[in-house]
Amino acid sequence: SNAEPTEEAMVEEPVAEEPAAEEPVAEEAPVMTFCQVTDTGGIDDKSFNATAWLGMENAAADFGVEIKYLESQQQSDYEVNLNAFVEEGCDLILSIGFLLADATAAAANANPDVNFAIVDNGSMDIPNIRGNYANIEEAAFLAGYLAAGMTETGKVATYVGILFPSTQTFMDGYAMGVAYYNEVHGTAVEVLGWDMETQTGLEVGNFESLDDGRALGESLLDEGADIIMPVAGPVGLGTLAVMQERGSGLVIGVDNDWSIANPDQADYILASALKKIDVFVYDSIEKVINGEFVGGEDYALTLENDGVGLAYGTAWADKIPADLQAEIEALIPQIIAGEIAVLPTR
Amino acid sequence: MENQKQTQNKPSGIAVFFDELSKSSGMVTFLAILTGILIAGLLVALTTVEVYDAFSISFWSGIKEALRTAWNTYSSLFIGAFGDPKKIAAAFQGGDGLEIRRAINPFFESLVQTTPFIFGGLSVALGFRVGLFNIGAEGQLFIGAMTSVYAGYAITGLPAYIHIPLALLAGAAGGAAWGFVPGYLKAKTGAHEVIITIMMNYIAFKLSDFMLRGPMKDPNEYTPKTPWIQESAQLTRLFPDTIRFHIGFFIALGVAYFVYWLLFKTTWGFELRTVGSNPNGARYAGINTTKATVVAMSLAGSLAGLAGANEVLGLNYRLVPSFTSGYGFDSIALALLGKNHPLGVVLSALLFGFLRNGSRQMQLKSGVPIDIVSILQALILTFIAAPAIIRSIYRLKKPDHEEETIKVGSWGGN
Amino acid sequence: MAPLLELRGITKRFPGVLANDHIDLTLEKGEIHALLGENGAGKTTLMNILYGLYSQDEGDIFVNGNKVTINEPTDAIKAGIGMVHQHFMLIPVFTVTENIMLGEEYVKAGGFLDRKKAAAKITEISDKYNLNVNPDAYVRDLPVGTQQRVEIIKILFREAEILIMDEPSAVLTPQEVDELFKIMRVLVDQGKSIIFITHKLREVMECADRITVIRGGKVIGSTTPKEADTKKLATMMVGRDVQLKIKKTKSDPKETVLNVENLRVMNSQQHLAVDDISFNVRAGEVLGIAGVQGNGQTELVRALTGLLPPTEGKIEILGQDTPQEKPRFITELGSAHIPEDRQKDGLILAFPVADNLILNTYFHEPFSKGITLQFDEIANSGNALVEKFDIRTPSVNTPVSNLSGGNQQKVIVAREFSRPIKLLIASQPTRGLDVGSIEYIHKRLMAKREEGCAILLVSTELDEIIQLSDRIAVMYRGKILDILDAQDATKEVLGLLMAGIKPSDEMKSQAKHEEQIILT
Amino acid sequence: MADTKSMQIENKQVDKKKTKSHRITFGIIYLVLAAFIWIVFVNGTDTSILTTFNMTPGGSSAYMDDWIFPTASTLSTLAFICAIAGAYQIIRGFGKFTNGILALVAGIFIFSFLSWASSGGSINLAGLLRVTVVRAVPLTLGAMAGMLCERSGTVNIAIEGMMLTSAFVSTVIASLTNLWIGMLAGVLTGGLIAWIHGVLTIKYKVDHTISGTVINIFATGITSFLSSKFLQKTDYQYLNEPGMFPQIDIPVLSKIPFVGPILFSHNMYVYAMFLLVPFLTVMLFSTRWGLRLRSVGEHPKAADTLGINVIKTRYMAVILGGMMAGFAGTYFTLGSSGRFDELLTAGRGFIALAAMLFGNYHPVGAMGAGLLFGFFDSLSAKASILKVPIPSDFLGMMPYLATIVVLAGVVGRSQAPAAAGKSYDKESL
Ligand SMILES: Nc1ncnc2c1ncn2[C@@H]1O[C@H](COP(=O)(O)OP(=O)(O)OP(=O)(O)O)[C@@H](O)[C@H]1O
Ligand SMILES: Nc1ncnc2c1ncn2[C@@H]1O[C@H](COP(=O)(O)OP(=O)(O)OP(=O)(O)O)[C@@H](O)[C@H]1O
Ligand SMILES: [Mg+2]
Ligand SMILES: [Mg+2]
Repeated sequence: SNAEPTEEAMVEEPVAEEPAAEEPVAEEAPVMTFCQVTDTGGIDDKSFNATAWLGMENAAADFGVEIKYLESQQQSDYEVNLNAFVEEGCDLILSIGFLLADATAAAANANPDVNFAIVDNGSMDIPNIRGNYANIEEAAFLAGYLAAGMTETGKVATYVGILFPSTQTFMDGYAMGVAYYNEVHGTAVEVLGWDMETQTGLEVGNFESLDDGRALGESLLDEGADIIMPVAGPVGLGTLAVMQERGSGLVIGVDNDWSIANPDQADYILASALKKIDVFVYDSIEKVINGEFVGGEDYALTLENDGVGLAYGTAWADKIPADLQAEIEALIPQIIAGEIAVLPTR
Repeated sequence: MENQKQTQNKPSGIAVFFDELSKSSGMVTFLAILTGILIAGLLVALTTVEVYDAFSISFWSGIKEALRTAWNTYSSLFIGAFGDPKKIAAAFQGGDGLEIRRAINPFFESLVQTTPFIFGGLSVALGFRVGLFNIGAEGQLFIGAMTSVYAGYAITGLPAYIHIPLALLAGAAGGAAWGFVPGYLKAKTGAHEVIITIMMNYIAFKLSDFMLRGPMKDPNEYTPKTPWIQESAQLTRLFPDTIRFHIGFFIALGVAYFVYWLLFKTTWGFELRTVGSNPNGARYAGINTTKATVVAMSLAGSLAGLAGANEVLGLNYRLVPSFTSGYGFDSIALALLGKNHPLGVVLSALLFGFLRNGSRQMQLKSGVPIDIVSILQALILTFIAAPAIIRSIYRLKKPDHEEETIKVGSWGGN
Repeated sequence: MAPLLELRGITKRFPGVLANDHIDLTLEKGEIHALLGENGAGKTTLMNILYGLYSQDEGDIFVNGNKVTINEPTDAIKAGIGMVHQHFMLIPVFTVTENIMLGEEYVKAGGFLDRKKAAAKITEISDKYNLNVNPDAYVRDLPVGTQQRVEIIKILFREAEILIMDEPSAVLTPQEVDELFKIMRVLVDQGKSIIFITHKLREVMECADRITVIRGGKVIGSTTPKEADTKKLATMMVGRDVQLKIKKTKSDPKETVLNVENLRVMNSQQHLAVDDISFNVRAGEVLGIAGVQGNGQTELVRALTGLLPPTEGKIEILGQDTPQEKPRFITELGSAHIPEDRQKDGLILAFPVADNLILNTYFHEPFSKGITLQFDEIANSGNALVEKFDIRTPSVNTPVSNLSGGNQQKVIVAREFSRPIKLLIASQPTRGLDVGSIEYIHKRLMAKREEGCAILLVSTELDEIIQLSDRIAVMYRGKILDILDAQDATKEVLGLLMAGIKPSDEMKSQAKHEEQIILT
Repeated sequence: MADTKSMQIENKQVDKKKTKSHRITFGIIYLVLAAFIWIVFVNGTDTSILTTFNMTPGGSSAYMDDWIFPTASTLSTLAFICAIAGAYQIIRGFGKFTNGILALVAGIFIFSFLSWASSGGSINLAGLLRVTVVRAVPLTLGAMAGMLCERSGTVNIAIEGMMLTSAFVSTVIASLTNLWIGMLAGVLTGGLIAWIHGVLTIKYKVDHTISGTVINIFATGITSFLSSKFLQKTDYQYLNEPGMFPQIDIPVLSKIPFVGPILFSHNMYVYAMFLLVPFLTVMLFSTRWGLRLRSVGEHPKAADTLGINVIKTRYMAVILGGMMAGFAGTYFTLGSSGRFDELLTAGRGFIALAAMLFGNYHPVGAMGAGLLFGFFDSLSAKASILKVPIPSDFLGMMPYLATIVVLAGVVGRSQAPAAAGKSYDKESL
């Protein structure tokens, strides 16, 4: 009964003109293309999407291949984005994160001739997927040990953006490292923000709000922690900011070396627990180029193969007591050999 | 004025036609979209380094490069949204089923992307029609996805024709519950629905995180995901592989028609619209405005809940963390663009769906960040909301009677 | 010497209306010039142009013989013009002082408001002209009469020489009107000049020095009270002979339809607006409720119609207790309501005429079956009502907002009268309507009374109340001071009651005796 | 006059009747809280256990001794006080102290929760409050931005968009020049966007909500677009290094134990908030400027008849509001994190909107609402750190739930300026 707005024009195509003939593509030697599908965090997440992209960029620089990415905005985009790359004829399609596992499996099964690789998830026994997992707890363990050794207040802390298994292992390893230090040295360093027994902890609820990171940082410092490992992508930069402002406290970065990424704040970056996804990405690309790509396997990033590790902050490498450094150095082979438990027994 | 006189003197058929055309609101809408596209294209060109490089060579090569950049952007947007005409032609000549499906997939994928927008837009539009501002579609959508997924995996042994409606209903019910709370609080205590729905959004996000990690987590999975829904709960797909197009689109159209019918053809809708148009008048007419508020928010919630259900039952088949972002907020724009009319909502949902799907190719082919789509949406919406701008740019005539301007109402005073 | 103010050839068009058509008007120093015209004649428009709120399409304004351009109210204020608007321009949440000094603030160093100094000046003005206003009160708490005096002080505060008063008497009791005229005299004696707008002949005859009649946007003629005669003025104003008196038969009241006992109602600010009221209305009679606006009539009607829950007391319609907040229940009992504010309550402006005609019957057959609306039936019935009630509209699908005020009111009347009703609660049924429409609606009301409908008529127009009612109750500050038989009710007596004074019986009979035959 | 008085007295009597059921409801709530403290908090705690409240936030030199008390006995006392309050509330009611008592009981409950949560350990009370203050900053500033607009009649739901854009611009400009110029640029950006909002709503009479929505979408789009094209690229890192305003300890005041570090040892944004709240209160309610601004939001036509330029006044207010939102936006980058990242305002603009409505369009109310939200935000983090056995998701809901409860239970309808959201059309009837 009411006037009905009829907007015929609305269904009009966004481009009114006819799509003209595409300009001729220069048909030189076919350049290989490598394609990355991000999760909803996007390429600038300061976390694994960004690290993976770094691997892509390194490969592009070294091998002269073409690289592309697509950002996902929701769960239902994963499948489409993967398919879009299948149609693009990508030589390797890289999925970032366990959230993409289902879509990747589906795409791989539907396109057995296309190569896939997935970060933070196993290959799911699919022959054209190369899986990857990182024993980040090994690096986090070292970080925890270092933190426990360096704390002056007897309290160290951590918090998480959103608790996933992949972030959970960070916290577990960290807490185990602290516990091990206590065991060795008879100290009682406490971990704030993570409870190994209940597997709960301090959680931001997002991977965006630097201001939240700042507030959590303040709260933790107030409670007496002086070393904090934020497992929350860019949110941790807020904590770094508040330390710089207070002139006290130290951050342990995650994923990549924060003291290199944030040179201005290097004074407050004790170390970083590295998770070298870029290595996995680079390696996968290299394998495809050399025709050595094998699916159905998992590439593990471990202390042993240097896929994970602890990097001292550029400003702190010299200030960390030599004996502590030596202790940590000595821990590495023991962890690799499995002589020290880096995860709580569940 | 003079122009009008001239046409009166010489009433040539074509002149009259153009006169009428330039007054019609369809023309404004078309020009609004066109102008938005032009400006966004300009922005793309302005932020492309190559364009500056070309300008440093010569002015004309700069212009050419700018045009080329914009052209690339939009042609890939078009191809992404509708498919590559050449590919389609070639595929049909080739006659290979899979090739054909691949070629026409973009079009159907756009429809897939359109579907949640229809539900979401209807949700917000329904609220607006009853004078309520539902900023909470996003949260309702999360809850709807959760409840429908639960119905999808926890109930077993049902035939699809029962299980699908049941799971959809569960989604609608979940969303409705999430809409009910602000509706009830508004009606009973006067607490502003804008604040409450915003807060309910955050609570929904947290709640769904909790559910995914705890009660609803698939015990066989290491990561926080729900179990797969039963096959009987999956919205039927209409083509074999690659094309994900499923009956959700038709359900959305059906629901849009239902909302239209409800709003404009029934006594209930009469009541709701009366409350939305003039709450005092509605009270005078004996309509229970409290009930209408609660019902409307619950209905709006259920529509948003269906958006969530559609996503999980039609595409994802299970729920994972942060499974979507932004449908709720885009829906506000969409409802306004569609002038809060179900038909308008469907049309604008199509626009948004095609834009969003097209943006994939755009990102891929020309490396333009998908955020350009938001910018485009904002521009188009601005020009449609302020037709006077378009009219003055293109020197269109004023319409004979006052244009129907979009009014939202429901803030502060009333 | 040039007149103080001269308007020449003022013309103003609105979409579809020629509101002012080459109007000429002069104002001499120290005179009260009455502008007479029925509703919609264009009086307010002319004054809004003079005050800079509207801009004229043609014509010029001269002050003291000099042409002035008035584009903004500031220009008018500078030219010494002040205006009391038909709809008060006051901000309820501000104090009197704030309202008055707004735009002309007294400030201390640093831009801080000097409320004390302004209040002192307001008190001074208030005392000088005997206006009796408390500068620290909030406007929302003031009765209408006082609000008007605030408006007058606003002008005097700005030291205006020319005062425009747009229908200032509409909201006052007869006594307050007399008071106002006294104030106006004082003002004129002190050298001010006044343009006084009204459509009441009595007032013009009483206080004007000169009279100009406007009709349909044109000046019809000018005269003085001495030369004029009311009959002629009325004809000039309306354009035809008028028959203002309605023939009223002797009432024959039957059973009680509405019974109210000890009713108390709070308004939205939690003030007691209706205070222990009891009365009844019987079939076939009209009970008029007189009173100055804002004395609880609104809340009373809202309580009776179920829109506002009473705090205490009993409302019975046809022997049924009416539950709280159930307007639907009450209308279904057979009661009809013509609301005070037709645009706010009675109509959905954006809806078409047809929909408004079924606003409270849409759920009945034949307008709906089950839950689906029957559009053919709705349109048919709409067309029939449009015809029957002479509603001027292009079609039943036209939004009501496009109709004129009178026709909007007719839509409401048509809707309410087309149902079988036993009780009619009519609140200000002719507010803002022209004479023709008023005549029409009065006739319809009386016809309903003949049919045996009980009518509660709430109006601030004394003439209307006196003409139509069988009994008259006067409300003052939430109470009914007295209920009179219509033949005992004279304007003077009602006026006193409306001002809260209970006249002695002696005064009543005397006043009745003195009541003259002068119409309106 | 006499009449009015007697009427007021009667009004009060009726008021009382109406609030009787309200009174009893609150009384019962108090009793339930008392029982909760008793059953959950006291019974679960061993009598020998102590609670420690640290009264000095980390990094502060104004030292104050820890506050140590036995948990169980203190809580029992508090539960008892609550119970008494509840009983008295039911029987007699507290009259004009009702709200005060309500606040007291709420305070007791939260205090008991904290004591219980930190029993056997410690919690930094001063830190909790300090973070509360900091968290209130963007909310209060944002709420005041919305308030300036709405007091003049323009609804502004685009606070989020304005904050986000100005955060972006301030970062780039501050990186290229210095902090103050960057801040100024952010403020101007907010003003510029508000001007667009003004043109759309005041000139073109676009519905205010629509215009606001458009601006939010546009701001999200443009900042993410430019951020991913430039700020996040290593080549352009120099554009994303604005630095941060330093913390300034107010001499003497910052040395006051407990209070000093909470209130007087912050960067300039906190002080700006403390100054702007009274400043705006005075400006709005005691100056010519404020009177005119509010008149335009209440009754533009009346203001017009008194020679006030409605359009100009509205533009001015909207632009000032936008500048305020811009200032709030720069807090995120120049006051909080020292860099820009996509969507870093994370919905705070919407919460600021809530704070504005919540604070009933008054600067002091806005800050109150900001502090309340900040407090629960800060409290939920503390509770997590203290390993309160509630899932972190539920703790994270705390600020939002608290807002809903307070809004629905206590505040109810807020009184918007009468003309808010209505475009002014001079020649309309
Ligand atoms: N802003 C406006 N827009 C459109 N029409 C208007 C406007 N103002 C006045 N009119 C029309 O102009 C005519 C004259 O109106 P005006 O208000 O001047 O009458 P009036 O003589 O003051 O009547 P009343 O006694 O009812 O106050 C009417 O038809 C009215 O509807
Ligand atoms: N706001 C408005 N918008 C559109 N048209 C209007 C408006 N106000 C008045 N009109 C038109 O102007 C004309 C005069 O309106 P107005 O209400 O003044 O009538 P009127 O002369 O007072 O008649 P009535 O006696 O029926 O009230 C009507 O035809 C109406 O359609
Ligand atoms: Mg008038
Ligand atoms: Mg009229």
